Amino acid sequence: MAASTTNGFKVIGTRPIRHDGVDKVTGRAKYGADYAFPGMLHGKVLRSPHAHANIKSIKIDKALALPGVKAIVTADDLPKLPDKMEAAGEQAINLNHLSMNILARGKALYDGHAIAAVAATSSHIADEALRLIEVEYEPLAPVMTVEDGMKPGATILLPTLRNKEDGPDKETNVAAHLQFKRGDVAEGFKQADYVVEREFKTAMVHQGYIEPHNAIGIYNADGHATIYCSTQGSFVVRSLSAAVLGISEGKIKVVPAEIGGGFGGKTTVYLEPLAVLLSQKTGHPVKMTMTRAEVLRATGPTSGSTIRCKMGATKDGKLVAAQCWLAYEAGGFPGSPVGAGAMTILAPYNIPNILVDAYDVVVNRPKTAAYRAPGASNAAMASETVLDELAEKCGIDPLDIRLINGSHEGTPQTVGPPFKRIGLIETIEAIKNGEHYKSRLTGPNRGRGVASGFWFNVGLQSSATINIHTDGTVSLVIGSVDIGGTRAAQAMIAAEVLGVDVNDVRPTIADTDSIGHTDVTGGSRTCFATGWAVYEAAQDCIRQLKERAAKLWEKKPDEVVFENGMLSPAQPGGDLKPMSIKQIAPRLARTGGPIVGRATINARAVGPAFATICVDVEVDPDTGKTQILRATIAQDVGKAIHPAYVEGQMQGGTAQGIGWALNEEYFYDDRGILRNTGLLDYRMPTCLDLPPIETLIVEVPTPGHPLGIRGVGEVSIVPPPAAVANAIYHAVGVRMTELPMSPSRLLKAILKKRAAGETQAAAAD
Amino acid sequence: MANKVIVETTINGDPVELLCEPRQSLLEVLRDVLELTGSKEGCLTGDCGACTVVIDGRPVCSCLMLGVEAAGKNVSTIEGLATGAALHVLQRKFLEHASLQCGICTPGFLMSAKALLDRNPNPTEAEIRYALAGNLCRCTGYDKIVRAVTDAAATMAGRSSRTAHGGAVPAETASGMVSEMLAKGEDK
Amino acid sequence: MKLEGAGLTRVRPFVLMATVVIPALLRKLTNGQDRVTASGRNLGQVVADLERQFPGLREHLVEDDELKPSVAVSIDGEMGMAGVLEPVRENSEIFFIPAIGGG
Amino acid sequence: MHAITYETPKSLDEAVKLMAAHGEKARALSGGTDLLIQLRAGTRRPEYVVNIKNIPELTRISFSLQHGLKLGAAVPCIEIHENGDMRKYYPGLTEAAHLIGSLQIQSRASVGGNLCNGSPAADATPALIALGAQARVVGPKGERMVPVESFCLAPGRTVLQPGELLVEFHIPAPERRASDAYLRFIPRNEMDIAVVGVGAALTLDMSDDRVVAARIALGAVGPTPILAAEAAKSLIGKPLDAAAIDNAARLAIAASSPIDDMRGTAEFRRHVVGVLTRRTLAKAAERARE
Repeated sequence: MAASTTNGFKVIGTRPIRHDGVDKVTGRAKYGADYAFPGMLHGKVLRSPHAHANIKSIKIDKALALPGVKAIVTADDLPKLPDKMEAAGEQAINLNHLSMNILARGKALYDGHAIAAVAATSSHIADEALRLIEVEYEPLAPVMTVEDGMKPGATILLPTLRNKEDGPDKETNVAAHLQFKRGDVAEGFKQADYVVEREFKTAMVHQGYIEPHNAIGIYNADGHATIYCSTQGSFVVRSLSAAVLGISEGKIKVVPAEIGGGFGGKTTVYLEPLAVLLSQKTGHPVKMTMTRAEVLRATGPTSGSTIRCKMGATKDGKLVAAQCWLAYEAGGFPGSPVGAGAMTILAPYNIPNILVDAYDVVVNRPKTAAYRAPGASNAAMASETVLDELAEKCGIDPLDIRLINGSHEGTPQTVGPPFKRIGLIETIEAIKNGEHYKSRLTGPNRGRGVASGFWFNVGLQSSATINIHTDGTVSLVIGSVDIGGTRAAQAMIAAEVLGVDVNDVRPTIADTDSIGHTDVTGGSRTCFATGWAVYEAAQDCIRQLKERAAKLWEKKPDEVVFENGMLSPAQPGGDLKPMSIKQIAPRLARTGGPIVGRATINARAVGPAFATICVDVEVDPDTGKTQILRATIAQDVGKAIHPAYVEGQMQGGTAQGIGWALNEEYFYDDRGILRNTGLLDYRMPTCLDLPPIETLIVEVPTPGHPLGIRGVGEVSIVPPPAAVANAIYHAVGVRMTELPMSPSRLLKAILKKRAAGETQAAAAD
Repeated sequence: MANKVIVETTINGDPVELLCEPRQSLLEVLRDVLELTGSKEGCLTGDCGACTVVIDGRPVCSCLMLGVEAAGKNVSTIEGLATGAALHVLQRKFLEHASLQCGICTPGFLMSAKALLDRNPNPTEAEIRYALAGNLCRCTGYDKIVRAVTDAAATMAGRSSRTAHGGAVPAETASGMVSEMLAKGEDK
Repeated sequence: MKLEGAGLTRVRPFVLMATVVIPALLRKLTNGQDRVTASGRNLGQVVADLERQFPGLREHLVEDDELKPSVAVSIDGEMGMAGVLEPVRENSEIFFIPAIGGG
Repeated sequence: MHAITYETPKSLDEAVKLMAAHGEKARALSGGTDLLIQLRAGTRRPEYVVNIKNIPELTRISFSLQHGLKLGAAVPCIEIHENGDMRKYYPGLTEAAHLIGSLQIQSRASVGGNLCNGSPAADATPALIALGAQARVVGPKGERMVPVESFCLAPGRTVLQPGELLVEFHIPAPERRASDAYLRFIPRNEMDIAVVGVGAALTLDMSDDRVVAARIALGAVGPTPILAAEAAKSLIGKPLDAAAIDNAARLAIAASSPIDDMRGTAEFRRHVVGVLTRRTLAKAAERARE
């Protein structure tokens, strides 16, 4: 259901079968764990059973003596790296921390922290060997929450960690403080008729991709290494693995396998350097795969957080001031997405006076990694529920208060620069005018909630190559791994520009030696940036095709035009017949050889994404259990290339957001040990937990992009938790300020409200 | 060292004699011994369904069964779902409805759906969702998967599909489905 | 890496004046000013001029003659991709912002 | 996983001999949906794994209105649900079996395995206890009948001695105006372990609505499944009205001893024991009246 027209596109906006589809429905598609090589060994990782402990000694003799065990490595086998932020690929990263996350050096910083890795002739033997490694730990007090980490005298995780404000002499768990300020909040709140202030807590949650991490390392005696793995970014695996191993980047080739989900969690390395190191030690290919428990304990979830949010509005619903305080769990090493949280929390609204403070705090939990619009869902849970409360106080419809204050072209962002053309207002209007919001919700304990969300999206570097075959079909080579159907979208862009059938384009995802640098499939950048490179590469083909046609027709290239897939002379007349690519393709050899179109870009002009969601719930007031009855999401996607997969992104993010809202959480015990290390107790939504998620595609083209594309991958996860919280309030009258809003928590709130009501009633008697 | 044993079984209609260790799961045997890597490992605890195969007509998590237990059984895997070069209707409908994003859960969903339709050719939406509840998908939110199975059932029965791709589900369908779910799923 | 051409080591007189919005926590270095003007044909030159006016500012923005990995820049509403070589026009508006990744 | 030896006895006699010969080193393999996870995690490390699914006594359902039910310990849950007699005469036990995991799990998992795993949250156990089921155990020293409520000793521990095997459950024939129900609370709609489970069986008077016999059992609210005898006793001789049900729910809460864990707080569980006891009794009564 597109809100704008298809602008005369022939391929873009249609719904072709994805090019990798048959492989994926027949089991033929090869994911990382599906590869095997002759002589291959199996690697496993020993992990810390303590949340926080000094490692006194590691004895490997008994394990090495087990028949079938070929090598064991510890942090001593990795080079020590500089303790400072560096650019590695597109990421800013402290390589010392990265290395210490891959194998603990001296200290275990979370339950599941890697201590040693084993290579053996079978995974069972490797597992048994882990039981024989003797590690002497000196347990330390675990620091599990931002409050514990920030309090004076807190146990210190990283003795060398310093922040700018406290200076070089003070040990701290606070890795960074950011502040964003506009106007004067104190003055602003004075103008407010209503002020709402609440404190929120959100639990650490995991991306929950179904495919565990995997890597195969093959180290050659000539010093070159090949890595097969399922990653969101083959180039980031190359640069980070090279850095961790102290190998030159060019000596590593990364072959991206198909990837079974990532959502940001597969944008860094865990097993990859270890597989290469073990291969180097043994001379054999080494395959490593994580168990689900390892994925949950030791890969990067996203931060739990504490957020305080205060907003003020005048009677007519105009926001006049907002102040927010955010502290996010970074995990064992610095680097939570609190900066993004701080920059997104107020982004949907034009508020003259703002003050946002944000703190990145290390705690004894796994080092967080990106998760779909990292940091933004936590933040929106706070601001979007406070806004709902303000709307109620003002007596204004919750969508109308968003329309009154919503950001549009020219509104300054939290960080300062004004927005260019954006589509927030259009998403709010799409929900407001949609059948769902207009429908009546009846029945006891049912409620409807809305919320909006913002995400930046990113641009970055991409490369694309197009080869024209002699039969007129084309192969498209890109470096962006396909995590959700992007191959098809890229092929559609090439087909659109070249005027060929989409099935005559064969998209291939190349290894790091076979395509120019391409940044991660993440940040909602793949269709936007790689799609842009594909568009330019196709234009490059057309330039060359015109030259060839000119040669055949004995004209100048600028006397040839390319329209609707046909080359024709600019001046009609004569006996020169227009030629399609299929017709000219067999003649390329005699007009100068093959045509290869190519393009590389470092994309600017990124179009931010907005979404608005409407959710209906029914709460069982006796058990606190919430059922999602209906959900509709409207999202500005710029231009939907393959609408079915755009809807898929919108539905998928909404589903994850609902999981985050209701049941997903990391549950640690008093000793900092993760108790829910499996998918039985890490409760992601099943098919029975979700209604059909309805989608409203809004298309406000991104200025500057040749096709108007805006990233679509992330923003859909931002508003759902807040919308569910608002719906719960409207169902049973309690304002939930903690995620997840699990039955235990919600029932407690309901009973508390009931008790307060009875007390009040008693007092009234 | 473990003693390997010979297992005689039937895989995708063909008699197979294989050698495995008793500690190897059926999933390991399929993937590592027989190189049938279409069945995926997602959790090894029976919670995600990515390793679902059909054994004697019933869906089973191949990670929770020893390979040796397959002796004398009839095992169907994703590799046997298509007939020659012709895709099964379910496979075709999954593609038409864009029911997969990353695709790692797809083989498991297809096998669960196959087991369902073989027993119940005309399932309601709630029955479909119940039959697929043992398969986790983290990408799609399930909507397009349910549509594909609904459409496949209709196609196999020679009816026209109840839902076209894209667009919103009519409200009455959505709420009707939810009520049915709630009625069935109370306290479940 | 030395970037002579980027003007990090040589400051020549310029007439071009850009507006730089100072991040909140660095305003202590600019006497509380949130917007200051600085000259330069590219970002490196602008930073050099800022450092001349407000000693101590540079180390928060630039390291080893390149924009720090944790810092991104927006010039006239577009994300700069060329680091210290990013061109600056007369009356450009420059924002330094924390770098963002995505999932 | 450590190396194992796999045995597939074809008769009860052969199985008992194998179990007796290997004693503590042996573990029976029924559906395997718990055992394989424990083997992988290293929490159980038996040398011998004895598949008991090829033994006739363990894999059959035999029912008659005169003699009641003999339910083989290794019958997969899905076969219970597919059995018309089970659905008609033991709907509570049937729905409990149909709640254990996904269809994939139900294709393998058995009620006997569910009990022998010793989890306090096992769905089938409260339903069995409510029905007054007896477990037939055979071992090197002969055979014995164990009431299901006495079967579990602690989380993961049961009365089974090394070498002993749970063969089947004996469940009394259903009386007229009697039925059972099982409800559990889970945070999602599928795939979870019970946070609270309540099984109830009721027999009503032929002429009025007074309770003639009642059993109530609780799951996941103590170290073992609990027979809430006082709660059941409070109903006897009374009409099953709201006051009686509330009173029974209160006594059921008193019989529970839940803990805080990742699945719910003790406070939450106590509250839900009351909610589910009310709902389960109402459901069992509704069925009994049919």
